[in-house]
Amino acid sequence: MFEFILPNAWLIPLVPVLAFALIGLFLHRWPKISAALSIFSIAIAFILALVIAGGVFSAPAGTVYEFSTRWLDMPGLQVDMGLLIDALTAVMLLVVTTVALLVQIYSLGYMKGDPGIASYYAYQSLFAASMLGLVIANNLGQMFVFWELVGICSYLLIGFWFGKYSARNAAIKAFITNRVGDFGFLLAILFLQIMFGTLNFGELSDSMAGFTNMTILIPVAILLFCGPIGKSAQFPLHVWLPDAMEGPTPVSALIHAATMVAAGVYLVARAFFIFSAVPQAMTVIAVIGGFTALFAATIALTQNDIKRILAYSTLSQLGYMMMAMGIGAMTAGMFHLMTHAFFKSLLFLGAGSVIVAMHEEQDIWKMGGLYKKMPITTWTFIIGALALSGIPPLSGFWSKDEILLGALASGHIGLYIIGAFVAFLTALYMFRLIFVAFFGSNKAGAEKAQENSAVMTVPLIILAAISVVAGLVNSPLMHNAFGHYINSPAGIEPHPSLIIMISSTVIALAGIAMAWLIYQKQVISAEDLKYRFEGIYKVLYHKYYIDEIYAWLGARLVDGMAKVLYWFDIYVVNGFINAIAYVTAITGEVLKFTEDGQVQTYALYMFAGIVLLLVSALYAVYTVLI
Amino acid sequence: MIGLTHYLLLGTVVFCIGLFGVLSKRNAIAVLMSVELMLNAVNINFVAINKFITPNDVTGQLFSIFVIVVAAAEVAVGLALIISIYRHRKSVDLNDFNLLKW
Amino acid sequence: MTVSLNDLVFVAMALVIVVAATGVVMLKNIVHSALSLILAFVGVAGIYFQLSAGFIGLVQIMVYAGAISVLIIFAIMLVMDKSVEKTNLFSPNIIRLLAGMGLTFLLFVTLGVSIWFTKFPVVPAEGPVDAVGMLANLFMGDYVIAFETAAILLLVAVIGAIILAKGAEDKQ
Amino acid sequence: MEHLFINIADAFTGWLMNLGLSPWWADLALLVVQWICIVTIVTANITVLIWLERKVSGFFQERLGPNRLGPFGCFQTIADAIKLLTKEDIIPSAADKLVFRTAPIFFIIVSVMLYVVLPMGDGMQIVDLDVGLFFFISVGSLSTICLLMAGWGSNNKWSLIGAMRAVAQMISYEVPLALSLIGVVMIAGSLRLSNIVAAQGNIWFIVLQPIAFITYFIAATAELNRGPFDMPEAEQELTGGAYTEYTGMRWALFFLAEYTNLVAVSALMATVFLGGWQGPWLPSWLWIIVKTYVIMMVFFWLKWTFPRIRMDQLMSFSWKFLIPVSLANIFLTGAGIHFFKWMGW
Repeated sequence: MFEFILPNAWLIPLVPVLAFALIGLFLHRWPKISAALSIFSIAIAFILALVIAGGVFSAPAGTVYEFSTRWLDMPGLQVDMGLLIDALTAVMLLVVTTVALLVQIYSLGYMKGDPGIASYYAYQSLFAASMLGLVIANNLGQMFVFWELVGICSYLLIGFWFGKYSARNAAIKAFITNRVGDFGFLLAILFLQIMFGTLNFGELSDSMAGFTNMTILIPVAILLFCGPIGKSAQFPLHVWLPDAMEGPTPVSALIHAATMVAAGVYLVARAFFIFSAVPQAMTVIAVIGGFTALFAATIALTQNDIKRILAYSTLSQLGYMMMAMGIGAMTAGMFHLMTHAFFKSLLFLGAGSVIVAMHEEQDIWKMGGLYKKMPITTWTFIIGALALSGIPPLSGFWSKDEILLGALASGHIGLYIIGAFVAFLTALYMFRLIFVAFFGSNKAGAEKAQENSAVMTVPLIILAAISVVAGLVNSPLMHNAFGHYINSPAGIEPHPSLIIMISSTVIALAGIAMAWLIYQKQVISAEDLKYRFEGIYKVLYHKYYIDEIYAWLGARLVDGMAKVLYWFDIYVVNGFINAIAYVTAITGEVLKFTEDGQVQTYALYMFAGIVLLLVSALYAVYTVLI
Repeated sequence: MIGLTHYLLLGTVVFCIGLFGVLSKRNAIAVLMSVELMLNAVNINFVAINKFITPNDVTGQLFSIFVIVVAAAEVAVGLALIISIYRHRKSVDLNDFNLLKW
Repeated sequence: MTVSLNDLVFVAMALVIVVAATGVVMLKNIVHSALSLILAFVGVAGIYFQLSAGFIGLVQIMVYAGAISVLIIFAIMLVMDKSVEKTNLFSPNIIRLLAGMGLTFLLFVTLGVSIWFTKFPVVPAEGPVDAVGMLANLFMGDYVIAFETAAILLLVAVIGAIILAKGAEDKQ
Repeated sequence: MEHLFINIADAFTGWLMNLGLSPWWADLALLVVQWICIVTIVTANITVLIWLERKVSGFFQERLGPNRLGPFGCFQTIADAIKLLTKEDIIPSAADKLVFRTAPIFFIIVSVMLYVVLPMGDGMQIVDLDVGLFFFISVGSLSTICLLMAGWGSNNKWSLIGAMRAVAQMISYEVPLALSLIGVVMIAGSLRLSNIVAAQGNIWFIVLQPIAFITYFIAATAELNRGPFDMPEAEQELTGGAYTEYTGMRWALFFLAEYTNLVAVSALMATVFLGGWQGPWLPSWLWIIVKTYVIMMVFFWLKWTFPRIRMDQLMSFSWKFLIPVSLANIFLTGAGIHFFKWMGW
């Protein structure tokens, strides 16, 4: 079974893409059949992923299965298409197919009655296919193709309700912001192709070993990191992710929390050998990751929209993962990616459940007391929040712990402090959300809320269960099985430290307690805090005015540039073109007199040409031969 | 002693006379006749070269027959055109036909 | 340098041709031009006979002198509605006339010089016994496509000429 | 008797060579003499022919015809010729003088040139061209021009219309004329008239090519402008067509040329379809004369039997009937030749 599936892992993306084609071409009139087909295809992909994971983890650690075929062959350029299957791939395949399957099932309930269900499932299938293709790619070129494909799917799904102005804008914003990052990524790919003549990960890794010219590798690595910055919404290019919440909530869960945004992290992990060869790049990654984590967590504190809080939380956690990558704790980063995928999608799906129950209400201050109406949603949400906050023994605890441990072990004290503080903030804003939305006093809108159908609750329960146990795979209880397989020679894998475990648990509990005090017991008035720290609050509430800065920059820089270019276009480019046109017209005006409409004149011209040729030929013969 | 050169010179003379006629005559039919002269000059060259350079072959003659065939077709169509134009414009003077002037 | 009868015949024929061709261009009466053209055609046929290309000579007489020139004269008669005396004048465009003259002269000089100074690889031989048979074999053998194309060309030309000369059907 | 004329020619060249001429010049001199003989004999023959035709037409129309001068009026033509020769040569003042004058001369030259290739008997041929038959057709087509010149030069509307009719008719009928002979050429495998005669040693081509014979006969009638195809002259409509303005000797030259053409075409038909000079008992040169006269009698017969047909009928008869029939004949002949070859005959 493994012998067949492993070389044929391309079947995993193929099945959803077939579903996409069938739905898009034939079945779009029958939404139920489309949904069933899509879910069926992702289920098959899930089973195949399970088989592959089984195959990979039953083999000795470090086994890499690579299958490749020549796609383009010309002098100086060989492009391959291929599969690269190792533990990293297997984990990603599992995460993606699991979350995708659950999200698609959940969508049955969430999207009920939407007129665009067929196209929704078509996009979902296409996204699943692209994401899986990205995961199994064995070279950067192929990865880039799927990288762009997931971007397209993200664009389509963010703008799924394209009737909404904000959804359209959000889709365009996401797309354009990603262009900036992808441009750097593409440049890096070209540089690598030129420098090493290959894009294959294995071959690149081999040639990296003997490569000493680090000065040129620094910009390449940083350019390569531009892709993850865009895709994983790291600091300067993070602006699209919160807006991406305009899409359907299951989409946010799948694409903008669990899988696609993690692709950047995955890329860093995949190309870890490049980054780890360049310490400067590693520092950049770590700093950007850490800054993003802190930055987003502080914003999350003040947001009122349930999905936006989760979005900033996602940003923060992605920053966490990046920080882990940057400090060399690759395993920890990947581990956090995996656990985060589960509990964050759980949180999003829970938020979706709330939104459905509240009839499209997303403001947490208009909710309250939902725990009585929606017990399953409430409890699974709390489990997700606890996991996110890092309460043992839930999954988030283990992965976050490892990152903090890695930071400390690699000597990045500053990053450790940031990480710990972010953990505190995380617990604070998550439980702020929970206390306000689920336990606060009943608000008018929450009166009629009631638990959703099993289609939506069962995926929540499953994800909650996974969130609880997923962390154990890398816990001392299971002898760090995850790290054992993922571990790469370049990574730093410290041994767990009890002190850090306890301290981080305490920090998380402190955050929860503070939230409890402020929002549940209201010992400290939230309003008071708001007034006392009004300046900070405003900055945070307006997300550090990043969007405004970008808008200002756009208005000044881009528009100013555009004005210059417009002038250039009108007077220089157009002037040139017009000059050509005038010259042509004047030439025509002059030459038209040769066209006197009389056939003999034309015959005269023709024979003049012939005689001219003859005379010149004769002259040539005369000069050359005589 | 008459050789190939003289035949070719004869062809040249006839061709040039025909060319001058084409370029200088006013009457469309005269132009057509001059074109026939030019074609004849070409045929003289074909046959003469065939006779002097590849005497055991008749390809030159063959091609001159093709030229004659084309000339016949050309004359038929050309004259039909001239008659057609004459019917519309009551003239065969080429100087009157300058509708395509600038 | 001996002058054979053959040379004399050539000179005579050449004179006839050149004079007749000049007549075609120079004569003021287009009918005279046409008759002069016939004379030139017959002279060319004579040149062919002298080049022992009798078949071509006869084709020349039949097609050019017998058919084409008759067609030309016919067309002349169809389109001449005024006095025939001044029907074949030179173009009034003096510049073009001079240019044409200069061009013709230049062409003549160029071609004449190149022909005169070229050494042609002349092969002395009697020529084929059955030239007509060889022509027939070539027509129906190696050049059959060209032959058929010429046939189609003639057919198309005939139909086209009929349609052109007859004029389009009246719109009723 | 058989080799009478050949012997005379040999004697002549022998005499010339005895005088010290080279053989080449002797041959040239013989050629000239032969030419003169042809012109003389043809011209003399015409007088007989004109008399004969008048007698024949009289016979057909149940009258006597010429009967005053000599027995059966046989000197009538000579008297006519003398009258024509002595008539005043009138050239219309508006005529295109040069063209008017030269037209009859060219006509007679062209007509006489036809005899160059005709085999008058066994070995009696001035030039045995390898494209003799083609020569005959080509040179024959030149007579069109002469009629055109005559019609144009007269500057007379009857003449012009007559000339244009003649041209249209002759050009149209030249096509079936040439096409009908192709069948013969295919069977004989040569354009050389002596070969065509030799090919008829066993069987005349009139038997093998009856369609070609009839087609050629009709086309030749039209080509010769003889009734019932004599529209170009059409005395009643065009007052003589192209010849209207001609008088005296010039008119006589046209007449002469027409009859010369008639004899030549008849002789060609005898050569091509009736076995040429071949025949038992009589000398070859006598045989060809007999056959020629037989065909000429048929021409007379036709002229005086059928009424003149209309111009458009004439044209459509050529294009819509004769040409398709001749083409079909060519096809049939080709198929027949292949069939016979396949049968191994």
